[in-house]
Amino acid sequence: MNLELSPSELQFRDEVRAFLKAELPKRLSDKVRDLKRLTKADYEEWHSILNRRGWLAVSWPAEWGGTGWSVIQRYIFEVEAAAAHAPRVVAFGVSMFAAVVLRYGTQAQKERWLPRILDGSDWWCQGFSEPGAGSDLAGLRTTAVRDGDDYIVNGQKTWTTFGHFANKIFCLVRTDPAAKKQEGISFLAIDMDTPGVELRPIILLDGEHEVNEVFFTDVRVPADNLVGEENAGWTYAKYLLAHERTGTALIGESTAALARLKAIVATETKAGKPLSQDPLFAARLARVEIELANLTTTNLRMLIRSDSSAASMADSAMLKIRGTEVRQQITALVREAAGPYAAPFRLDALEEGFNGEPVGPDYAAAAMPDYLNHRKLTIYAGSNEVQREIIASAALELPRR
Amino acid sequence: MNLELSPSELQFRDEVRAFLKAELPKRLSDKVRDLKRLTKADYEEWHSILNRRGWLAVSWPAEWGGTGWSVIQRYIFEVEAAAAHAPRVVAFGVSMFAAVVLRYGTQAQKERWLPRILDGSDWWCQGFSEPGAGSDLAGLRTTAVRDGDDYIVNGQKTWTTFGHFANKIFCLVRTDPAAKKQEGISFLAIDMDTPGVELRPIILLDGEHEVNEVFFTDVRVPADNLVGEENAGWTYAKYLLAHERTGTALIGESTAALARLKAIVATETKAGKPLSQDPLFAARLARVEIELANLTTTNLRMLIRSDSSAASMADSAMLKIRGTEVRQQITALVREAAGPYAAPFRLDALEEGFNGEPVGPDYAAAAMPDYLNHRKLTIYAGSNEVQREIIASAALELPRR
Amino acid sequence: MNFDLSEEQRLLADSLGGYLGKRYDRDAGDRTHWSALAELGVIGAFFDPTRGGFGGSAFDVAVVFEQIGRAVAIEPFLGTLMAGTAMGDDVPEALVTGTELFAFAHQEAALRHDPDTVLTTAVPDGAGWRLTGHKGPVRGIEQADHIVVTSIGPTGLASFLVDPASEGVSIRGYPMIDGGRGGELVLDNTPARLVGPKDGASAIARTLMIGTVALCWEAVGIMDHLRDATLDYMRIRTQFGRAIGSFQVLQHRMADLAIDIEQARSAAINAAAAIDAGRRDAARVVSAAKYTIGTTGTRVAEESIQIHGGIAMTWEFPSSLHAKRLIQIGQEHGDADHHLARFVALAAA
Amino acid sequence: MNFDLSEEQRLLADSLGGYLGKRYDRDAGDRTHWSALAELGVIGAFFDPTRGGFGGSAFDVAVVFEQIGRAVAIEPFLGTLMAGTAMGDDVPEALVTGTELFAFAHQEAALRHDPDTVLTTAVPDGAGWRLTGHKGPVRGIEQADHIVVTSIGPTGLASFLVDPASEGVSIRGYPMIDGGRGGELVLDNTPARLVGPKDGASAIARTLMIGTVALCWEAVGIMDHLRDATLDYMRIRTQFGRAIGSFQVLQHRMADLAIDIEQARSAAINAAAAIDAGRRDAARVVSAAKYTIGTTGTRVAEESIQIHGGIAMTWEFPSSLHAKRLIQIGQEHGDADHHLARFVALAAA
Repeated sequence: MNLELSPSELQFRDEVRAFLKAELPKRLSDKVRDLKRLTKADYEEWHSILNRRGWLAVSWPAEWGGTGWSVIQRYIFEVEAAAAHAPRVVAFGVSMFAAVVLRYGTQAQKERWLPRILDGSDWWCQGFSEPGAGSDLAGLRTTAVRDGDDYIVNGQKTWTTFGHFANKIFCLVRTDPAAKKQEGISFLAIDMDTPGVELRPIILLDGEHEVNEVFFTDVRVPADNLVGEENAGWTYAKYLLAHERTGTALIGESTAALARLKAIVATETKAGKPLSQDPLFAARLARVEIELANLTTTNLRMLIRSDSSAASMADSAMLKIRGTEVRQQITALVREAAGPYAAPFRLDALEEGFNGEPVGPDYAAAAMPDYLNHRKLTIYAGSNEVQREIIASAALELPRR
Repeated sequence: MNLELSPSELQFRDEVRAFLKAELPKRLSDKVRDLKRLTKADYEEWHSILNRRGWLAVSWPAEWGGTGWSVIQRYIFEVEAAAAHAPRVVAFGVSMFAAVVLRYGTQAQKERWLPRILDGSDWWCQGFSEPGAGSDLAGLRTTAVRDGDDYIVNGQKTWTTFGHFANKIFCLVRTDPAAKKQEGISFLAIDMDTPGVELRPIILLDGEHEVNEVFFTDVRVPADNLVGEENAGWTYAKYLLAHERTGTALIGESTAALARLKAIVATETKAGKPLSQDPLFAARLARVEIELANLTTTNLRMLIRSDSSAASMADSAMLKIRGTEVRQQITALVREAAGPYAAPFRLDALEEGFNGEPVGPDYAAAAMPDYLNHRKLTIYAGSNEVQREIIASAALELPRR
Repeated sequence: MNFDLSEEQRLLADSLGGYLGKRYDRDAGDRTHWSALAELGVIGAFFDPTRGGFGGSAFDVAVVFEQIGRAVAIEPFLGTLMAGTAMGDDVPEALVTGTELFAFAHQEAALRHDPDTVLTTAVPDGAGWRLTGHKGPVRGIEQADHIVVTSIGPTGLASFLVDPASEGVSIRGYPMIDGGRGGELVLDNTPARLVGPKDGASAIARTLMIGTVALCWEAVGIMDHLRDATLDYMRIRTQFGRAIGSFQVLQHRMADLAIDIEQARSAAINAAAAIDAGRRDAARVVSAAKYTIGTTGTRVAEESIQIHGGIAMTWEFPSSLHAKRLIQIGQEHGDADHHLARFVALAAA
Repeated sequence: MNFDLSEEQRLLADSLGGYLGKRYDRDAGDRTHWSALAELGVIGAFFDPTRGGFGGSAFDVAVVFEQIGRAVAIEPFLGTLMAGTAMGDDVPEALVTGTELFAFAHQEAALRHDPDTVLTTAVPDGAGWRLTGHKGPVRGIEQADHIVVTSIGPTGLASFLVDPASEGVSIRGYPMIDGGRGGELVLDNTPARLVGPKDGASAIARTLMIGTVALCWEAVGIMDHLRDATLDYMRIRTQFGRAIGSFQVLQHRMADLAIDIEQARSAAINAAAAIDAGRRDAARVVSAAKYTIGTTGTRVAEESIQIHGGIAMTWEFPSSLHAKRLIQIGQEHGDADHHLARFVALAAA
């Protein structure tokens, strides 16, 4: 056993670092570092830079323009990109939708959709959750009724992240209302500009417009937008959720956020000394740092075993739970560091090019919004409660009843 | 609102203090303070002293020799007695069995049993739990079959505390095997010296003989040992468990144990300073101290409202959960204070009159056994999981399904 | 020993609760609600009869702030309480009647984690004083007709009254995450009048103590609201074909939370009782309460968001302000770490 | 990066696990098991070939102690590892072959919370030394043929070899709560021989580090056992007409515990890897691991007792020794508080 990178992995890391140094625009990394709000154009710019280098589709096979990287390479890239304050790669098209199309789509669908993801022609969003179907995703009620060569879609999706940036949405829809819950669901791709699709913004508790409701009223969708078989969509959704684990534990993001937190509390003071030297704060900081160091290794162990064996749902669930907990704890410590200055609510200060005088320390404006926004981590993508159910049945093999 | 004792309560407290100072034998209080193991004779001695003063039966009506105290008086007595290191009053006879007899027993039963509890002629123990019925108490299987003027009892009880000191046992037995779980249970008093009753010790993980198994083989019990109505025993058991709340939160015991812990860590050192000044240990000690101070008030609030309204099962459950958690945390901090010297396992040092040289600090021999022994608190008398169920249904009114 | 409210306290709680629940509009933006609340006796409850009020005990303050918490009302209750307390016998009638608004400027911009320390200086200037310093965030500073500012003068800490229109006063306002507005107050050789008792430092310590107890009770009111709102939601929201409140795991978490909330109320009772009884360890008991409120409050807010799920992540979520306010209370007037360390330090003293 | 055991390590783990699981009897009371274990290569794994072994990496030690943990074996593994490591090139063949028993006496009776500090003194006496001090508790002290004692000499900390039969040695033995025996060692001007590398302090620091990592891996083995035993019990024990393992609340608690145990294993991997890679921050990584083991271990032990219920309270409970040993490991070689503070202090360095 050893945790050292091999010479070839070290070389790869240096390559990644050199790329980031040369190609990541300072304007973007400054915004990410300072937790400013990114625009659609910001994400597109970064996607396009990655695509030029051939590094956008880290989990696709090389024949479709993917990197063909090992999980360790993907992990190295994730950590280095986060450390350099690169914008996140928005996952909905390049990792989520593409994973399902690559595995279950027809050749024609691959040719039709995959290149447009890479070159930025399509921005995909996800239509899974519904107002009545959150943790109980299979309880969804949006229907798609076959009518000649089309489906007619009616219903409502919610929590659609970046729906206002997207021109395409992949949805779970109910195609057999008589079947048992999980068995009547299909996986359908829909153009957002089809008549009858309506998008309404949801403002989050931190004041940000990030997610949306999407309404479907008699929306006519060509049947060749169906991915895989009719009524088999639940299988594809499960595949999608378990498929992409490199990022589940949020190691890159948390590592970068922890470094930022440490810089903050080295200058923030209490009783004339750095807050980082207050014994109780230092202990809480250390606990998170240790938990993250442990999780980094847990993540690698699980990634490597997934490389050589079937991906385990329970491993993903463990990484999701602890990864989101650690990430949230870091945002909470930043909020605490800001103390009374977490209260002023200055959305303008989170925009690029804000020139006003900061209120309190410069990190303070983002502290509370960032903390509040990250409460979503333990709720979405299968709440942590649902993840514990998965662990109990899949790993611990505890009886249902 | 105020938390001050009234003049009459203050006078009562002084009376209690004076009594304890005059009447509590130093030999006993030394043993209790040093966590030595008490013998049957020790308990009997203290019961008899209390009885002489008329203070043994704190919850009985005066006509049967009880004190007639208010809940505040009972609370004051509990705290003062614990602070003075008085032995606990063993509850099985004087508070548990007596409560049921006083409420549901016949006049003849009261006359037959109550005086003998006060004068020490009878030592009662409890036969509720069975190997297959722990948290699920109503799952008990010991049977009592009517045969003329007798019942014939067969089955097994377990976790019978001080069964080896007792000459009587009150049992829950199944008298109607056809009825629904809770509905076929009766409350039966049994002489331990009846043929067919057999007692076997259980040694606890700290090496102590405190609990027992009790086996019943064709034990013939006179039918007038039945308390209340046949098949109504579950009601009496619930009454018994909810009835006596003054001590549920263990305030007296925990307050005395916390004082002892503070004395220990004022002398135990780390890096040349008292352990009590180590910032992390001090913080953990402070958290327990604050929790206990809060609980003291929670306890009083709930006691006073139970005085004026029907006792709430949920209040009892809350006091049981938090009280046992606090008590356990104190034992854990003592164990941690002993550090490496919690490891030597010296049962001899827990006996009265041990004259050997101590190993490590003088409190160390009891530290680990006391910690281990107190793990029972969250398991017995309705595990804390069962208590949370009670809160969820009784106080939070959450749906069953 | 007595855990009942007095008849007057119960009446005040009822009428205040009724007003805030039914007639109050947090977005009114003028002084109509403040006048109405003053008439209900909210401000009068903060002060004893010698100062124009009819209350003045810590439990009188508690009764008011518990109701404020339930409604997350944003009127200048805390500034009024603290400004008035700091001024002692100098408290003006216009404060007690609610006809003029007061802010209390104590927290310093540079000392975010030292709630008891002040750098602002006061130098004598003829019959008056001149103040220089930077206070922030100060709640209600833009609306205030008068500002009570804590400063270090030649004889130590004291309170000073500042007219916001004076020279050398600059105020920069902003909205607050938990509702209402606050601002930065910069004083540059600003004229001021010394107010309050001769021993300014003890008066300010008392003021901070009663202000902290007020925050604790505000938090108690918020926690009760969040518990009840979460339980209500658990009874109606269904997932997997059943009410989420029927899931054992959520039941047990809510049971533990309910105990924590009872304990937090007890902590707040202890603090108010210690002040009213003039106990020598009152400061330590207040720190115990603020520590308890800080840790429990954050847990209550986070659990109520988690159990509500996605809906709690939205701006529209009816309890959103409760959750934000509760979290922020945890890190004002010293956070849980601060008060835990203070509890330890005061034991040694 | 590689998380696989070597072929040799896997074989050793298998044969050791098999032996401890099937043939080992903790109450044998003689040296037959020790000889057999030595023949399996258990001691050889602790040392590199220059010292008569075939291993010597931290992961070789880890493999052995994980199996020891599963079986809560009480043979003098740790004393042998630490005594041998402290002696460096002086390690005697009789130690590596298991023909003679060694104890490592470092922890001092008066310094229960300072695992790195020593008061025992060594003064020169002709070609040898004389030691005076009080060590305790020392595991396996009664059985030891030789004792390696850490002491402060004129040039600082160093290791000394003591013959238990020498003058001025007094030993008081006792059973340990977690199995096996230990004792107090009092040295009064006892003759001794200096052993180990010239820089005794670094050798001892290395010894404490590897000993701590060994404890961490022992804990990992115990935790795996307790998790599995608890899960097994949850599948068969019924209450309220169903397996207790079907109760959601216990399922979620076990899920969290399972994550904690994965994290504890990762912490132990990090520590061993840091030592083997000669990382400069190895001591800090070891403290992170011991902190993790300390907190998680106690939780695992307490939860396994709670979920087993009454049966876990008995002397006969098959996992009782596992639980006790795990809790005690948490407070040996420095408890969780100690290592958390050390982790913080070493960051600053």
